[in-house]
Amino acid sequence: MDITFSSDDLKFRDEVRLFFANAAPEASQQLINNPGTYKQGVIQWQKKLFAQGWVAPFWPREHGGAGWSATQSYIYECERVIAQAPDVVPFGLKMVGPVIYTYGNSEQKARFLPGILNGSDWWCQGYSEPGAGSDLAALKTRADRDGDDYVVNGSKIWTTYAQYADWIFCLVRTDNSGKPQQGITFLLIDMKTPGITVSPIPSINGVDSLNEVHFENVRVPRSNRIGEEGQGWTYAKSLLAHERTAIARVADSKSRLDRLRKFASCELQGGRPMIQDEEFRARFTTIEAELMALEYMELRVLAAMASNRSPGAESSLLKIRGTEIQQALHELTIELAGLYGCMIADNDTSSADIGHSFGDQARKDFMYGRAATIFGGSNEIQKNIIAKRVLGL
Amino acid sequence: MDITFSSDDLKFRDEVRLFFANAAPEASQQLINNPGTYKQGVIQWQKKLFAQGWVAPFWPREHGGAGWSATQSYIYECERVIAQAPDVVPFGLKMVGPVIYTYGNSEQKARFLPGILNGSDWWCQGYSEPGAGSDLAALKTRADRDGDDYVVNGSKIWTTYAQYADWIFCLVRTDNSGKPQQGITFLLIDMKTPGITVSPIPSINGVDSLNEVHFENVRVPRSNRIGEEGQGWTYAKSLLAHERTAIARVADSKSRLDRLRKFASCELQGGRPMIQDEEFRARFTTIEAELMALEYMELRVLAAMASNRSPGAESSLLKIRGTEIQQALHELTIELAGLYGCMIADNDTSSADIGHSFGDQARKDFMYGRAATIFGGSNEIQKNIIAKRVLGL
Amino acid sequence: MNFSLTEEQQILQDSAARLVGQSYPFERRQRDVSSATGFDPELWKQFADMGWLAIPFREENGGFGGEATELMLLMEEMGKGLVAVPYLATVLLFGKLVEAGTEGPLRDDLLTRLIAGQLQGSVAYMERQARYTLNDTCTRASQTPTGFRLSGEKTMAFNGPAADKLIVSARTEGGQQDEWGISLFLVDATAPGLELTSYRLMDGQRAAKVLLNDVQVKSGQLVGQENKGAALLQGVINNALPGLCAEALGLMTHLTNTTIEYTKVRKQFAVPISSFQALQHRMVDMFTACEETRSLVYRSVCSADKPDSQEHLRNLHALKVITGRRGKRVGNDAIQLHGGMGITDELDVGHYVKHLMVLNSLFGDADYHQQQLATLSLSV
Amino acid sequence: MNFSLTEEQQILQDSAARLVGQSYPFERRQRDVSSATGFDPELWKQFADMGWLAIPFREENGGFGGEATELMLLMEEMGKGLVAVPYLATVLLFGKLVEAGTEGPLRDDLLTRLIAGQLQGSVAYMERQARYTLNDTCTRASQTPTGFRLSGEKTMAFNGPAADKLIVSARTEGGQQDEWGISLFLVDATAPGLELTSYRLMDGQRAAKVLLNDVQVKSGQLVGQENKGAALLQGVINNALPGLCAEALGLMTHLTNTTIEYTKVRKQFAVPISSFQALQHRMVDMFTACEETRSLVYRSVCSADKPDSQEHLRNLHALKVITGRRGKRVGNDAIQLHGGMGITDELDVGHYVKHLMVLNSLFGDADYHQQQLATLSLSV
Repeated sequence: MDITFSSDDLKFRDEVRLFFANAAPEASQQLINNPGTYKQGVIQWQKKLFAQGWVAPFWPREHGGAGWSATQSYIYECERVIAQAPDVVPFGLKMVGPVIYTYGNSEQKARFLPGILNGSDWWCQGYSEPGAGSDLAALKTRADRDGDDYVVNGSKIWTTYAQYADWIFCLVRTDNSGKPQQGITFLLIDMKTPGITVSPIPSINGVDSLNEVHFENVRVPRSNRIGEEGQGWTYAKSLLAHERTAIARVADSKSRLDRLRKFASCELQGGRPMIQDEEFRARFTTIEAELMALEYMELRVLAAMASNRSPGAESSLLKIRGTEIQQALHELTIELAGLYGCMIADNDTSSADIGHSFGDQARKDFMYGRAATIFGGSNEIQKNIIAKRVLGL
Repeated sequence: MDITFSSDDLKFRDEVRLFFANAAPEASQQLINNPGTYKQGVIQWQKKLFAQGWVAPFWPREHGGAGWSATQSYIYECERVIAQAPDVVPFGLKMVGPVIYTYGNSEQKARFLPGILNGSDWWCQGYSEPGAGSDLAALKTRADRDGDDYVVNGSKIWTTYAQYADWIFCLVRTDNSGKPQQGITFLLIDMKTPGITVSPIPSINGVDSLNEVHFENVRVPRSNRIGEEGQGWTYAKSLLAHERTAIARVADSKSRLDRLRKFASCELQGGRPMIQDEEFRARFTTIEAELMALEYMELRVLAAMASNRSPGAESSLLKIRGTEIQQALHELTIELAGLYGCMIADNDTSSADIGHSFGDQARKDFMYGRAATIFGGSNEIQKNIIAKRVLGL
Repeated sequence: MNFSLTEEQQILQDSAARLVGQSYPFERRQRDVSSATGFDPELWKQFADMGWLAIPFREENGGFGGEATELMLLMEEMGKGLVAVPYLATVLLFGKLVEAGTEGPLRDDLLTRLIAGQLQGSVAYMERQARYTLNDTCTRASQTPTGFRLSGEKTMAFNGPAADKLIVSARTEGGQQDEWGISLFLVDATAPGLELTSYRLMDGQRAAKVLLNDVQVKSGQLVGQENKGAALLQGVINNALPGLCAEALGLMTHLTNTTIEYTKVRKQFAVPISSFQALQHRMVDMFTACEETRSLVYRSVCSADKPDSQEHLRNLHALKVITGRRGKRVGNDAIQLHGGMGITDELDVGHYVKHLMVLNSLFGDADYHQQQLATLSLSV
Repeated sequence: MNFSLTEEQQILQDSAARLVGQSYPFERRQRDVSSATGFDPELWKQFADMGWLAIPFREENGGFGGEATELMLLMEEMGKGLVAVPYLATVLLFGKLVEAGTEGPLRDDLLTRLIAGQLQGSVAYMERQARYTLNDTCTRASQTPTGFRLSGEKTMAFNGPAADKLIVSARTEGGQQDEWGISLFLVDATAPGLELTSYRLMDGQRAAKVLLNDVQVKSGQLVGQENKGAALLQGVINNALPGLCAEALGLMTHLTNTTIEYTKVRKQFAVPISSFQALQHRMVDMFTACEETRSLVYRSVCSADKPDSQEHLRNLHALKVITGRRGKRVGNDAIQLHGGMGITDELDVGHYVKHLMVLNSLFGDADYHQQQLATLSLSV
């Protein structure tokens, strides 16, 4: 039992460091931080990763994956945090990509995988529906066969960055006769198809990232169906575990914890930096210890995945603890900012005008971060899953 | 909205102080602290209260109650904490007494109330049964009519201090045909009746206070039945709210908090008293603030009861928060004692021999205190009650 | 012991509830906060007409002579309705400072206009480096032949953009952290050298950063005694805390009720989600949180007649601790139980939560007040 | 990165699990702890025969050369079975101090007997006023012509009543709180002037208060270097922590599993109580607590090859924090979910909880280690 790095691992680490030193991640990150240049920043960074061959570490080599070991992934993430480099956007690379290379036919692989890897296609996820929420299988969006096409009608909701998307991967209902999980089909839909409208959902952090996507008689060629008709639930489910693992965002939380430490060194109260405030120290170290545990929980899952064991219900555990820790971090950061966590910097006034460096961002993160325990299957649902599948209750 | 004391209230306070100054509560408390002299201490103290006319403040005057206002009860409890005087044992005075004067006939009142008041009869409660727990209505102990008697068979469990009891008040099943809540009858049973055996249940704090009481063909005269046959559930239920209110034990927790402060002034770490330890201070003040809230929650219930409104589901709230605060106090006290909270003082070695003043008692309190959230209807059951009756869920 | 209301108090509560319930739908509130000042002057006039602006002032000053109970009743209802008016800034802070720190015609004039709804005020006391400490003050007031000259920067003056007059704290003596040496000054919003940068807070209300570049004030503009401004300000803030927390309680109560109602109609897995025990228990916790907060609001109101007693100060700290902690949990749970809908801007839930967060960080958050409580309770 | 076991490690784990599962029913454990020493010498002999007493010692000292992983495996199984043996006191503390602090024939003799199961040891370091601080030491060791004379009082020497030999900490120099100046001495249990008061702990194990009245020791009885005993002792304790927490993890795992099984058979309101969602989620929390603790045990084991690194010390503190906090919750929930049965002495639940409480307060509780962690992580 050890996590000792081999000399190859150490060589890899040097390589990663060199890459980050040259790739100027901070430039992309700055674009990403600004809603107006968000998409540009994401794509810019993804293209650099793609050029390096590192855009999809977990994909099998034959599909363009990096073929990294669990240790290499861990090293990459550690270095990424140190370099404050962005993470990739998951919809293409972590969600639909694996579905396509696992269940898609060779034509689909050839058509879709390159665009996912090189960042030329932006994907979004069409699972949730108005009124269905975490009860995914209750979905109602209908796809009726008409010649070689499906005709899709219905709505998807909470679709992150649908406004930027070229493609959406959808679960649609092709049969109503059986159990809710049956009769669901997995379709890839071109967002430019007539009949698709996207309406933004203003959210409580003031940033528009969520949308409702409406389908009105949208024609989707049958060749865009993944696998068998009616088997979409199976394909999607096998991917949910990966999604949940990604949601834990350990590396991101480590990076936030570092920044929080720095903020607290500068934020004063009564002339004393808040890093010396005992209550702050207690809350900080509570999160720190929990995050240290989470990091190893993730490593254990990564090691299992590297041995080709699928992350099962452990991914639910990662999702629960990961999102709880994210929220604790958001909470402590906004509270560290004191009343400045309540301010809004906008077109008229920047943070600098108001005089506080991280309050506005802390507020946005806190508010949007409430979604972490709701989306991807609410944490309550994850607990149900663990109770049933792991504990046999 | 105020809790200002009137001049009568202030006079009453002086009276209470005088009483405590003369009644030597510490002598009774010392007897109570020692399992060997527990019963003696309880009775000694109760007789003093009885002589003063204060043994049953909430009883109606015509049955021997003190007829106090809510303010007077509050004053009494405040002064009791300051004087470190014992509370009365609830089974007779707070539980069966009110059932008897509310639902009993005049013969029963004449026969039982005096002994309850003056402490000559020790009562215990026969509600719970092996396997039933908080699901009280699932009780199986049977009472079959035979001439003028009931013949009782079955077992009661978790019967506190049954070993000392002269009488037990029991819920028994006289009819199996309807809903579980129906067909339950309320009986008063003389513990000396042939066929009753008491077996102690050793508990995790090392003190024997719990018992199982077995009934084998125990003959109980019909005249010992309270009210109607089959209506026992109604009588018992009306009293549960009072029991829960009592379980909150606000005054006792205030007194514990005071003692904890004193312990922490003397307990050192690295030469510094623990009262200066920031983590201790945070935990202490968290409990303190919650207890301050609980105290006013109780006052609000008392004020409602004084206006002859019955404490409804609010009593469940008091029970939940009261017992959680008790446990938090036990936990902080035993943890303040450090490793000394793990030691056992017994016949061979006293606390003084081992060298720590409150560790052994902290352990006993902590371990037995786990029962507070289980007995009297577990806190989970109380939450169900509030969800249903108050929130309409 | 008496937790019931007098007839007059009952009437006040009913009329406040009526305003909120009948003429203040959420859409109106949203429109109000999107205006330049963050509130509707018509509504403010209505407050004046109802006599609510007079509540906390003494009768000899044209006030209602109301005590803590009246304030509590009004503000709890304002919380329930998420009413956007600068009551705290203009009435409870600025107005009460004027009442306590000025006299004669100046006081009469200011309070008369304020109570009539014709004067908006703001108090500029916060500085960037101070966080929640009141004494940490760098802004300087240097003596001039006719008064003082103020220089410095204040970061978050509530209602600053709408204020006709501000009260500014500045140091006339002492070191940066000293309580002694802080003085308060009444400054006209149009005073030369005064520069306001206005911005929004997350709950829609407006605040201003205040730059003071050699702002000249006359000695008559001193509010309270020279050098003793910190104590005066602290007293006025303490006086406002029970009302502030009553407003928070109103918000929490609304969030709890709205969550209960939502779970009864929202279905998942073919049943209302209110039938899930884990969610039921969460809502019981929310309800309990409201009851605990209410108990401490009552407790502080009951001790408000002894404003300088240790007992009252303890009650205030405990109140801020519990309101802060429980408010946070109620807010988080309300969003969580509303699921995706909870994080939309469309529903009122997020807006209640944001106002609650602002109230809970005003004048020190739960952690801050817990340390103050420890200082009172656990001195060696 | 590798979290799997070697074949040898797998064998060790299997044999430990076999002992616990097959020949150590709860009734035997209860009988063992009620004996005078709190354990069964036969079982200790069995540990010796299995080679388990040799695990942490170097091969040149007759040990198994085992690393942190082996210790973790053994101790987790001991936890699962609530095995009552003085492994911590005799092997991990006394034995490891002997190995690190003595040499030559003395070390050979002591370790040979210890590994053979023929020597019981105890370390007397705690003093009444010290709480969890190791350095706070009043017991004095004054120089004599041939060695030292020890005087003072130690409060809680684990396994003291059964020990043949004790290692005692005493101050040869320095002030009461200083790290420098503490020395360790090997003392015979029968040494004149040594007086033991033996008592039980809540988990059934035995400890002793140790009075030292001018106990004479030769200079050859010094363990480690003079004045440097605190660092030596701290190192040995740190070395024991992953194993200690692995034992706690074993206890937590048993408590979680036994609670899950109980709720499946226990019926209320005509259904198994495992069907109640609120209880299901509580058990998920218990399971999560075990997984978090396991992750940090692994983490500390992985860094144990760099015992003095900041990283390893951080890992140890975090491990004690999480094991302490989560262990407490698992224990409380296990009792709560067993209902009335949970507070009886008859069920094993309470006994597991009590041993867990002892382990979690050994060498500093969660609060203590959290403050240590803060010192490492949040220096200004």
